[in-house]
Amino acid sequence: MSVWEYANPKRFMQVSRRVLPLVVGLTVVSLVTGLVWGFFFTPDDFRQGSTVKIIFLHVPTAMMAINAWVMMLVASLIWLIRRHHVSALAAKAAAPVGLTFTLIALLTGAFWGQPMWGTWWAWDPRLTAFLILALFYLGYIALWQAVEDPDTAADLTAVLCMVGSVFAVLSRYAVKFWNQGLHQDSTILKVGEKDPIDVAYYVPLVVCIVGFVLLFVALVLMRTRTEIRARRLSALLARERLA
Amino acid sequence: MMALLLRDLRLAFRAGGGFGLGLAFFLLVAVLVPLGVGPEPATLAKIAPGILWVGALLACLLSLDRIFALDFEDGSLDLLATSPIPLEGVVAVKAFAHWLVTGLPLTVAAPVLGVLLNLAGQGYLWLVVSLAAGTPALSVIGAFGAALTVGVKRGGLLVSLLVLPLYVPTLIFGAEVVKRGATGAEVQVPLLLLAGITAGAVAFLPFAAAAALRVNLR
Amino acid sequence: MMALLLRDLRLAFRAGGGFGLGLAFFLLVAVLVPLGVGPEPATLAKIAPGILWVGALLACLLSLDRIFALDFEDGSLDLLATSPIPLEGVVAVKAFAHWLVTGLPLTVAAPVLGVLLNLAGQGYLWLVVSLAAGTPALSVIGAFGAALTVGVKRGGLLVSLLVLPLYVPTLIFGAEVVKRGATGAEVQVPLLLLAGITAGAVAFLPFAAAAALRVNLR
Amino acid sequence: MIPDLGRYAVAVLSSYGATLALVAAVIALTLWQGRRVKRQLAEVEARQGKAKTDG
Amino acid sequence: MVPQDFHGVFSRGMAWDRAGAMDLVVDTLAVARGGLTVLEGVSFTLAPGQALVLRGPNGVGKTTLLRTLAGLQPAVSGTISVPPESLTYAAHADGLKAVLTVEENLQFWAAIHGVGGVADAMAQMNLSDLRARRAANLSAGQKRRLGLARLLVTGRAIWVLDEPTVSLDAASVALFAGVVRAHLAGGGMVLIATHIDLGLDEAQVLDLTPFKARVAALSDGFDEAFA
Amino acid sequence: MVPQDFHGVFSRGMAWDRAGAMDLVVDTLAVARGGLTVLEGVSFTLAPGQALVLRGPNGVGKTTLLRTLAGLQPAVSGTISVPPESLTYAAHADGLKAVLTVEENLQFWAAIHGVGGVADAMAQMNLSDLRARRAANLSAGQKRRLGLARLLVTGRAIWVLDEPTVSLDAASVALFAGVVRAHLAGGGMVLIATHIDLGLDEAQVLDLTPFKARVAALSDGFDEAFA
Ligand code: HEM
Ligand SMILES: Nc1ncnc2c1ncn2[C@@H]1O[C@H](COP(=O)(O)OP(=O)(O)OP(=O)(O)O)[C@@H](O)[C@H]1O
Ligand SMILES: Nc1ncnc2c1ncn2[C@@H]1O[C@H](COP(=O)(O)OP(=O)(O)OP(=O)(O)O)[C@@H](O)[C@H]1O
Ligand SMILES: [Mg+2]
Ligand SMILES: [Mg+2]
Repeated sequence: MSVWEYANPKRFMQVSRRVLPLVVGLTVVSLVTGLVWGFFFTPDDFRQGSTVKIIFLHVPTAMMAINAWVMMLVASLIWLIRRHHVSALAAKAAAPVGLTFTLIALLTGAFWGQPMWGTWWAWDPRLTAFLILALFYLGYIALWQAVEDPDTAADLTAVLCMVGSVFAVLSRYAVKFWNQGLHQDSTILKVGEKDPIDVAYYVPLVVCIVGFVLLFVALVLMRTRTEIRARRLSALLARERLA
Repeated sequence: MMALLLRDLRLAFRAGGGFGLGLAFFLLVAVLVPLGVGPEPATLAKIAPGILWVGALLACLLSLDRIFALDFEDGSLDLLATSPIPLEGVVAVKAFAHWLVTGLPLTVAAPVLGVLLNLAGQGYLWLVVSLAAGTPALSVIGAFGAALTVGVKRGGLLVSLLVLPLYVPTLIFGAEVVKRGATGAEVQVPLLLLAGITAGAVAFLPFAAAAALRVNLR
Repeated sequence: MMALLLRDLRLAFRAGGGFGLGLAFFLLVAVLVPLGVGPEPATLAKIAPGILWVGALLACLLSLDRIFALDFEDGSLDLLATSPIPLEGVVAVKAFAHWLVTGLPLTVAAPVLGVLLNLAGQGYLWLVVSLAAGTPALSVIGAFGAALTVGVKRGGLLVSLLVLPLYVPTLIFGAEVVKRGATGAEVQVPLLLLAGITAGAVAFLPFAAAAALRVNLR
Repeated sequence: MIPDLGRYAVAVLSSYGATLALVAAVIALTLWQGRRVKRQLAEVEARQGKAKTDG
Repeated sequence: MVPQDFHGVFSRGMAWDRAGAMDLVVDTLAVARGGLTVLEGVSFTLAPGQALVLRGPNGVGKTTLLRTLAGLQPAVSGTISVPPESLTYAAHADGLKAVLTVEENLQFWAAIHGVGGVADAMAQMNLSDLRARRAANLSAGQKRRLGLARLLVTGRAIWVLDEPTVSLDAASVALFAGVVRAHLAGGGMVLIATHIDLGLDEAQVLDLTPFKARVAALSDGFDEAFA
Repeated sequence: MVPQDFHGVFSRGMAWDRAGAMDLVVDTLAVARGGLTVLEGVSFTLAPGQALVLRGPNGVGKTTLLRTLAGLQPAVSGTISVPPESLTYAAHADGLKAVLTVEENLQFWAAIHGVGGVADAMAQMNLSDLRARRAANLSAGQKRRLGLARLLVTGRAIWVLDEPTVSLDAASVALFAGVVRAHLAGGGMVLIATHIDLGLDEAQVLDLTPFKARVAALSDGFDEAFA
């Protein structure tokens, strides 16, 4: 049996129904653990004071915002090449979740930036590229909404997602080149290097990252199930009218 | 293909065809911004490169829906799709016609508007050069956006939303060329990058746009 | 008339109706300008009031062609003209619907975009107040422009050209209110003038617009 | 109960508040849409005398 | 063009004699399109319960005449006498909104004219099954039926119809003829420009060919260019 | 939908068998609109010199079938075999540019297809007098004649026409029938969807009503939603 079997809507509904409670349970456990740990049981940083607590929100959502787009890109390619409806609908389902994570990262970053950098917003390369990503999400969602026929919309948004990804990467280099930034580079993934982040933050941060990943998976599964049902609903209604 | 180019140009020059409107919009932006921002020469000189590029970009943007929408509505696009010309060729020709009608006049007229915004001395040359190198990319990217939204009635704003993020790299490098040029700094790197974007967009986007058109004609 | 208002709002909220697109465009301008101009906070703070007003104005402008053109193309306007509702009422209702769909959301969202442009502390309040007082004028003036060009296919750019000069006083006083507000100066005079423009436009322009529509339907 | 956040209380609390609000909003939207579509589908299936599918 | 009423710029510029009987009376009317008079000397009277079919080859000026009667453009000369607010016009463009459903489209026009009867109108034009379908998803003929159903919710007595049966199949044409007959029986009046046979035998027929305007030989002088 | 050729996204996604005889062969074709199959099991063959008239009530799927044959949308199943680049389509929308003259409009399509004969086409469709008139200033029927004249300058053998005689008067319909006969005599093929009688007695007639897709009983399971 190939993996593509799971792209069959019926099969997907069956499997996802069984998997979903598990995913939801794990999500709740890890998110609650991570956030409670992060909020209540971490010490203040000697430089940043209590604002370090924002890291447990900001970093996971910022990562997931980017990963969600990557997932949409993969799903779009699968739709274009293999014509699996589930994968087109999964891309559609992921976009609002990705946009929400993008907004959370923007907001928490702004709340963090006010005490740390003395400004809500700066035109730093990373921040700017991230804002542009938010625009791509908006355009993508707007295109899904504007086109009526579902297959047409799936094709068009898939093409947009592909082209958009190229330009998203380009934008990132463009803004980097345009201004050197305030925002730090990757640090968390460099455990063992000279200035690693303290374990007291590292462990709850990892729990939070896992929690947000699971939250994303759970929401996308639920939303994909809804999209599939909506397609069946419109098919049934259409047949009813024809009869 | 030549016939298509000539027809598009002819349509643009006939009454209501929109030639010169892009230019007029560009002029209006250059006039409105000082009205909104205030007249201090130093401030204006500082923001001139950016505003001129943003103005050129918006002027391009506003004429995008003419690229395919009219032909879609009156059925010409169906007929072109069943004609001997490949749809990729149709897209390329129409993007080129759009550039001739919008980008080229903007490039030529830009120095005059630079005066309104108090652009610094050496900036004028680089303004023209950067627009010449960058506006073709604006037309091609715009044609792609127009192809995506051709089925959507009065999709003007939707096109803007889809296309503007794609315009960002072109804008940044274009404005950077002018900014550096105006202060006498080295312009080679951003200019090469700008040319690279244009080359890439012209080479690949017609295919994506033709794909989108086919989906929309279905 | 209520039925017309409800229908216009419903059309705006249905797929492809364009609600929220004006907002998105406003956001895009607020993002593009810093990208073009460069990131220095002091420069941005200085131009913020002007750019925010120019952005709001362009966002209004781009949605103007939806006011009458769709109804003209599908023949609804002919039918409305022979209906019991006076054409002046049709214009007023449609301008109001346009404001609800464009001007109102812009006003509400403007403070957030002020952050991107580094608007100074007290400016936020006056930004909202000036937009609330000025955007109705933008919609009514825009409806007049749209009525003038309703016969022109894809007349988007032409409308811009006609309407932008009419927008100038609104822009100047609106931006002035924000500028003074941001620096803590007295705002009463420009604010009153702004309100005066709005009142005048709302009182008289529907008649002019209805006249233009009649000519175009002929 | 709430730990002492010092002078950054506003930043930290509003971050958590905003995050929770936005997360709650997507979850609510997802559940609401899910329920609505599920209910409509059940209605139509019942009307058409179809075996109730669920997946 | 008579210099009257600002030529229809600041008000509906019809040379209508608003007072008058219930009849539609057209007297030595001349109509123009694109600055050229296309028909002249057209006269007829339509009394309640009567139908008139306008015929004539392509380009003779049927559409122009109907638009003039509907008050959408001014007459060159002659008079039109019509009871106020009693006329409705249906042209090629149906005025349908693609994103609204069949029912919503009709409800809107019913509300505008302050009358009801949407369900009845849908039943008469055989649209009840399609009531929840969006207009975008109708076939050409179904759209046309919806456009004609609009007439029934205007509550107006005089219907002015420009090629109403375009893209209708034979069954729908018969259905429409039935609707027209019912309207006439209720004291309505119908004016139809068409090229095909509608099966409305009771209707009078007016061929417009004889009224074609002679092309006025432009002599010297510029005044004629400003008719 | 067969996963072939990127489903018409990256190339014209027709299940066309491009090699083949000069005939147009349609075999057990099923076509869909809005995700629903509207017609199925349609088969016919059209040889040079033959005409086929498609009939059927409003909404049966004539337009959908013709668009599929023209390659503008993919077939659900079945095959269409047509010689490459030999087909041209004329729909309700004429593809005319309002600001170009009659002659310029035709010249454009002639140039696109690399053939001449504009003057001849205008003469055949009785447009010579209107050659310098802009398309915006034509009446509905004159526009239609111009749209049909375009067929003559494509040089294509197979004409696929959707209600070609809408708004034409009787004389123009006869004129058009003559043009179709001449095309057939020259070895062309014509496929016409229409509700009215064109006077083309030699044409075969295919009523599409029997091919209406049975409403597939959706059982349980979600796969049917993605037919
Ligand atoms: C509006 C403002 C901000 C935005 C839009 C933003 C955006 C981002 C993005 C896009 C990432 C990258 C995630 C990834 O690559 O996977 C990130 C990571 C991060 N941000 Fe921010 N950020 C903002 C403000 C801040 C502030 C004020 C701080 C702290 C002083 C901060 C600290 C971090 C840290 C520690 C990371 C993790 C870096 C890593 O190891 O990958 N951010 N942020
Ligand atoms: N702007 C214009 N300038 C000059 N002549 C015009 C203009 N517009 C239309 N005409 C001509 O006016 C005449 C009347 O047109 P009209 O549309 O009223 O004809 P019609 O009787 O409705 O024809 P059809 O049956 O084809 O619809 C036509 O001969 C047309 O060519
Ligand atoms: N998006 C859609 N979703 C569902 N059904 C649709 C959609 N679009 C059209 N239909 C239906 O598909 C059917 C076929 O339409 P089509 O236009 O092919 O009919 P037609 O035979 O050309 O009719 P006409 O003679 O009225 O032109 C119609 O019943 C129509 O209502
Ligand atoms: Mg006519
Ligand atoms: Mg049809």
